[in-house]
Amino acid sequence: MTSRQVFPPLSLRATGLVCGRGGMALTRALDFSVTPGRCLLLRGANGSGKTTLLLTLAGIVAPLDGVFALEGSDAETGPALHYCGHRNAVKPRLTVAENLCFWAAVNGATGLSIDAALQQVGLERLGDLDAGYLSAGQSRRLALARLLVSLRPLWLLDEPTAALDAEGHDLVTRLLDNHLDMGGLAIAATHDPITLPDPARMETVVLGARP
Amino acid sequence: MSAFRAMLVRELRLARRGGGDVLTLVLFFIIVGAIVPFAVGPDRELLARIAPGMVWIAAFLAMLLGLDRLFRPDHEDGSLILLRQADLPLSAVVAAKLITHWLVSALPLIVASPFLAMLLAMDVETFWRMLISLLVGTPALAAFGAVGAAVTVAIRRGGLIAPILVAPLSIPVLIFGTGSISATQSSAALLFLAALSLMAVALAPFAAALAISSGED
Amino acid sequence: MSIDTTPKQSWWNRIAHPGQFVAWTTPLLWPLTILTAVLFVVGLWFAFFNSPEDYQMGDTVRIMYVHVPNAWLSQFVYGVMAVSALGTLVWRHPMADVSMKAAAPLGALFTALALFTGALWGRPTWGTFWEWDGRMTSTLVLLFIYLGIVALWRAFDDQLRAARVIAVFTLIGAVNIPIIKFSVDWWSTLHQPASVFRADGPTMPGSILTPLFVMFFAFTFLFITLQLKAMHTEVRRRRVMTLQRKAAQGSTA
Amino acid sequence: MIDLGPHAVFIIWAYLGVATGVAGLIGWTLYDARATAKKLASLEARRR
Repeated sequence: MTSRQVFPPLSLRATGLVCGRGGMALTRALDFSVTPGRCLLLRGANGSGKTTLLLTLAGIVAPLDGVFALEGSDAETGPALHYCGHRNAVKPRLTVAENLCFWAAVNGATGLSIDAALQQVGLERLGDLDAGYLSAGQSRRLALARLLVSLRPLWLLDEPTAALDAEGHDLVTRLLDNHLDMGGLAIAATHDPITLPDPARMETVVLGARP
Repeated sequence: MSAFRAMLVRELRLARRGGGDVLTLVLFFIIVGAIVPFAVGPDRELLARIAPGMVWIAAFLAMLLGLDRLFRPDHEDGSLILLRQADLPLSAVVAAKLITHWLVSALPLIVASPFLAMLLAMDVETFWRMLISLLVGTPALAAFGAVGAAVTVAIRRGGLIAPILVAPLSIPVLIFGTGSISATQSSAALLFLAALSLMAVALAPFAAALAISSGED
Repeated sequence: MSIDTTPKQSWWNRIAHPGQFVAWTTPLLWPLTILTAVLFVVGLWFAFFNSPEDYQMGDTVRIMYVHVPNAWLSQFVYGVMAVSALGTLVWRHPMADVSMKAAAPLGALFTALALFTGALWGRPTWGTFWEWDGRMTSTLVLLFIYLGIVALWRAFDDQLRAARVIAVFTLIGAVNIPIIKFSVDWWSTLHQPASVFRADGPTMPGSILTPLFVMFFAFTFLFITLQLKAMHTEVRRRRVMTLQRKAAQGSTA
Repeated sequence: MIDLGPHAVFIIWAYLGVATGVAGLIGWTLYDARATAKKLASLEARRR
């Protein structure tokens, strides 16, 4: 693997995983495994269970059937995943920097510094602006910056490129690529295609074709 | 420990910039107390007799009013899901919110209670006993409130249901609260109140955390 | 909302432009401050050194010199807010929003001072700090309305949309104040007849009236000065908000 | 000071209260004015 190996060798394995809400199955039995440095792309129409699958993997929603596990992670290092949903978890009355500082402190400041993270997502000049003034795209960038300030091996991204402009797409691709270089894993649900420089790292699973 | 402190700092900062929440709660507390004479008539002996009960009911309702601000904003902007992946356990998150909730809703009421006592023609000894009983009793109200808010956070119209859930749980607090103000055997009531508060504050974070994590959204 | 809609630049439209208003009124600030200070000095001198005590109330009548001006101001400031509310709703005058927002906390404080001095005046005369008498109670309700408006201003994020909504509430409040006053008077029996502005003119000798009027004007000019200063700050605060919004748009990297 | 009669304490308290209230109001107005002006200046400087 690359020289900048950061994460321990983890891999996510799911066997016969059926996800659903309120007892109603949304996905067929899924079997997949994501090894370090690889990304799983979830495609499928709206309501095909992409978000529910991500919530299940994040441990928010209990799976209806089957099992999934993050092999190689020892429990006491704390949670090993970042979940980035549709909502950006940004407090309008706090400034951009305060929002990020909070998440760095709460998730463990193991990643980039606040300014470096803001620099990465192109919000460096808005540090002390109230987050309420940010546009949808800028709030999305702030949410992405949250992933950078604390290093977690597994990224669960639910439409990361939502509300982002073309330049934002390159940003997501760059961050994802960088994360995979560091030996991390990622599962991204998205509609518009994400093309990594090295397509071999990307697998696609189409949801929605229920048995 | 720094995660817990960061949580407290954020909650207090949000409360301070939260657009007049504290002022609203104190105003509600004073108004509920101040309208009693309009309903009951301005004569002083009657007012003095019912004053302790009125102050407790006003504090009780004001704290129920402040419940919606506890978890709902975090639920709506997605922070609650992320806080479940934070370095600190969810019960610590709830504990930080409980402390801030008490500081933002109960403490301002206690600071404003002298004005209400004056309006309701309360004499000085009763006033001091009331102050102590409020100080000792409001943590229990805050704790039960936190549990009620956590249980109803996922429900869309939860804000209306939380008070109904919390009111029955808080009746003992009300009984011992007003009991500890009345002259007779007030020290026993105060001890019961303190015990109630300690128990509620100790258990609430875990119960609320369980409620939040089991309420899948 | 375009400000200068009408072709001819009447002064009404010209002060509508915030920058213009600030430029015109800034030179007024210092003279007003000096006038207020002078009035206060003269008033206090009259109040303490040059007026006899009242034949009934003795020296406590001196509390009246601060109580009555504050009670009057609590009504006057609400009048200013109501007129500004009309300005906001009917003529969409931007400076009306600013003056309404600036006046609210001032009115709240003057009402609170009226209640405070009223309570202290009540102690020797009625024997208790607080007595549910008609005028004191309606002043208390007025204070609740003021604090409600202050809380309302703080609760809104978008100040422009807030101005119109709060203007509606201010007008509703203005309509309700006489109703509250009447119902409270009816409700309370213990009530001191209004001794200053009674139909047959003031019942007090000239020597007590002069300090009262001087203090009265002192407090009124104090309000006007603070109102202007607060309006200037509010204009700048809105400029800060627009600049912050521009800063967010300007730098989309 | 001249003799303020039996209820002097209430008179003094009344004037003291009003004095602190007015001083507080003036102080807050000036503080708010200066803070907003400073923030405006920094924003104006940054924009140019």
